[in-house]
Amino acid sequence: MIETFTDINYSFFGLLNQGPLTLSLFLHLLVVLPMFWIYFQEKKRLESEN
Amino acid sequence: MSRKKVSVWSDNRFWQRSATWVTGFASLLLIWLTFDTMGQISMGNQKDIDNHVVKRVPSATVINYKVEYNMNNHRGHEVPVIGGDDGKGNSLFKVKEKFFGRDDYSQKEADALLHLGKLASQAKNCMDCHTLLGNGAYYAPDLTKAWLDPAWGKNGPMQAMTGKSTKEEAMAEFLQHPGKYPTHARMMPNLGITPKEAVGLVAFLKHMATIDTNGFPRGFGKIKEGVVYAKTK
Amino acid sequence: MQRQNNFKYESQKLGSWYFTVAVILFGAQLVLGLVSAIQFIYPSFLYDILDFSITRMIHINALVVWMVYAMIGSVYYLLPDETGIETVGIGMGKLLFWILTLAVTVVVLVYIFIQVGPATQATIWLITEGREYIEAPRWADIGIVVVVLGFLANTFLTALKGRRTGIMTVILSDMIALAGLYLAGMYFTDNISMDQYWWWWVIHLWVEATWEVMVGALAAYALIKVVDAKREIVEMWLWIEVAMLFGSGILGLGHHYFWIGTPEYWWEIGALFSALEPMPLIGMFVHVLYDWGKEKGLKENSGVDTSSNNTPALLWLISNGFGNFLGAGVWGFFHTLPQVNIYTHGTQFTAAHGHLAFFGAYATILTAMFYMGIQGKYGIKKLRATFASKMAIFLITFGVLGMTVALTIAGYEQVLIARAQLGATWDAFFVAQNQLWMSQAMDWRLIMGIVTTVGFFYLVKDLLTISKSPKNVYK
Amino acid sequence: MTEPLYIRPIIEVSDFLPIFVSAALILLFGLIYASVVTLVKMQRLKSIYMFLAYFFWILQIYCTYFLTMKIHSQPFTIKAMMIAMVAYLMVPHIYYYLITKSEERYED
Repeated sequence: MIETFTDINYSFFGLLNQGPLTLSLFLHLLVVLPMFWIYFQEKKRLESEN
Repeated sequence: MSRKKVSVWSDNRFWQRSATWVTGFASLLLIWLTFDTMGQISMGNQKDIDNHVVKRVPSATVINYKVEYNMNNHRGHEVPVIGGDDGKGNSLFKVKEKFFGRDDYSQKEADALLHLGKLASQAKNCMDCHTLLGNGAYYAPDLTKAWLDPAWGKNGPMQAMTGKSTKEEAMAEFLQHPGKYPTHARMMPNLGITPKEAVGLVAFLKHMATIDTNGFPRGFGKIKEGVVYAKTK
Repeated sequence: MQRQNNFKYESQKLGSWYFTVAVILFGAQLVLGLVSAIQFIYPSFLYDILDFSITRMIHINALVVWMVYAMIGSVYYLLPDETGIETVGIGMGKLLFWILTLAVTVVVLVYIFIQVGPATQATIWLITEGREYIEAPRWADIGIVVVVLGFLANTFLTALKGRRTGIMTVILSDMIALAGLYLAGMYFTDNISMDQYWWWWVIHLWVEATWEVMVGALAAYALIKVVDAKREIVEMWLWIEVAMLFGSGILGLGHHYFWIGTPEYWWEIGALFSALEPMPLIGMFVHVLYDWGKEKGLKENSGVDTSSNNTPALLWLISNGFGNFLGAGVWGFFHTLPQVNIYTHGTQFTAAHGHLAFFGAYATILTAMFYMGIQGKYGIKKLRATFASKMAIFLITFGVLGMTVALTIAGYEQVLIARAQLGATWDAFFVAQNQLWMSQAMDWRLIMGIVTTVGFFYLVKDLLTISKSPKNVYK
Repeated sequence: MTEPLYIRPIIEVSDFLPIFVSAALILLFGLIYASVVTLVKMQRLKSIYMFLAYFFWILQIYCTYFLTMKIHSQPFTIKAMMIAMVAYLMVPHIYYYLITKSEERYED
């Protein structure tokens, strides 16, 4: 499943790009995962309010 | 503390914070990616050519070399090949080619030519009719690989029309007096391009053809029927 | 009937000045667009007098500038409404308006009468920068930045002093990004790949990120005003939209980095993030659909007049929901994946997408803002669509859709013949241009452009006269 | 010599039209699906129309599958796209859930 590296220059993102969708799955995870943390923090705040 | 039912999903603050996070983080990622890309698309110099280092945007001194656009087995698409092909689509950086009678432009001279050409391309608004690297207007042909276009080559009609014996002279001549060489009803306007600027522009075009565009445009000049000279039709 | 200026705030008056210039520039855009369209069919038309490169440049520059004018006008218009106070530096705001308008006039005159210059830095500074969409010479760039900084200072000081709503917060942060990004377009380099890399920072991050968010904020304001939507709900949606628009739009920039010399990893980033770009558009559509339907239902149930208090604005707002989705979403998506884009990049497909997306996403909402300006100016309680309003919306929408379809057909033919079959050479280009499918598409594009322009005349007539028509106005 | 590897597969000339049409339909069906769900939930349409909504969703999946096949996506990418389409099943419901939740909270 891991493809050969075809780009000219090696780089962090280039290496992540070797499998199908690996790079975008990685970036999406980085963006979305912390939203869970925000969710639980806000939940706690709302519960303790009033 | 008693747990009560709360709705985080309908909470304004939750979405405000999420929006801030997503925006900020996506921007940071973009900046990171930009630094990475900047390093990869910075322009090379003659030393890179001497050391056979492949650059996405090679040195301006590529005007001293023969340039092709061939299938590269490793990259999986066509790439610019500079100074001869090793048979697998890799540049040999050896074979020279005269550019306006010379093949020994120094780094400084080549840089100055490219600078003049790039300036001219902006001063004359090339992008508002042509596309460069596929961006611009769609009124006139794409110039990304114009240097390699068979129409300008040895037996091409464009070169024959201008009565010049080399590609670069033909291009320079055409650029200076496009009104004199009508090829189609749609003609290039006379933009007051001076002989010097024309040389710069041709250097700019030759250099642009050596930029590694990840295989765009596909099959450029490689498809036999792609060269259907208007006259023979 | 008595027509007096009912603006409670000077800021709204200033907003209406911006709207006026925006409408004039909109007209200029259409006229120059028609000339360019004629040149596609009769290439000798104005050859060596006003060439395609010039007419097309003014066509797209007028587009960008009228939209920026209308956005600034909208912000000045809603600023006192949102903050509850007069804009702080209103005197400076007016001065900046005249400076900006003067600068735009000079730039256009130079475009028309000087056109091109020698290959020197002086040309870049004084005549044109020759970079599509942001051709404005550098002196004007600096002027624009100064004016925008003044505008930002104005809005910030006002927002800090007055009430701070969610809509204002979004607009303010968005305006900073919008102004800051413009700086990326003022940079000269001999490296064309680098040049294009930063050029897209302005073009893409404006059009597919900051402008879209601006539209989201304006739509939120309009929903509150026109259909009485609840502020908290609208603002919550605005935040969701901001998260989705920026979340997909910022890295969606990657779809412009497939073929300009940039590394291969942009293929995947560009493909996936731009595939997500339609998601917020669907969200916006569902939200507008819901709000519109709900308010209508509520009014029907309680037996009150079901018409909104500004029907023309509402109609344009609804056409925004459809237009944004179709133009930016559908027409963007079908040629964005790199597998396909290698064939479609730089063909008339892009022109088709550009026409429908700029219209659907921006022209619609900004026209709605014009109508809200009229409503505010004459203190009209209920503004109803006149015959001219309906003709305007019908003809403009129909015309733009028609142009889009024509250009799509032209682009499709170009992809097949010039790209897939003939390999993108000069000959390939002209073979494709000379096909009947292309030339007839260009005829249709011109006809539909004329339809659009007729619609525009109806729009101008309507904007000038709607407040005088007693039948359509309830004080 | 072996066939050269093409990272971006060559697309058959006859495949372009189906590709463009199916890509446009993915979004259109997606929009119709979302609108019908919203209208049904708003009780502007009878709930029987939910079948219609899901029908459009199935059409959308088919178009996605068709498109990924036509552009020669890798098997893994096709699977991931199918999962994404199943996730899209939730999207209009989530949108509507958000609308009603915020309604409950702010509308009195």
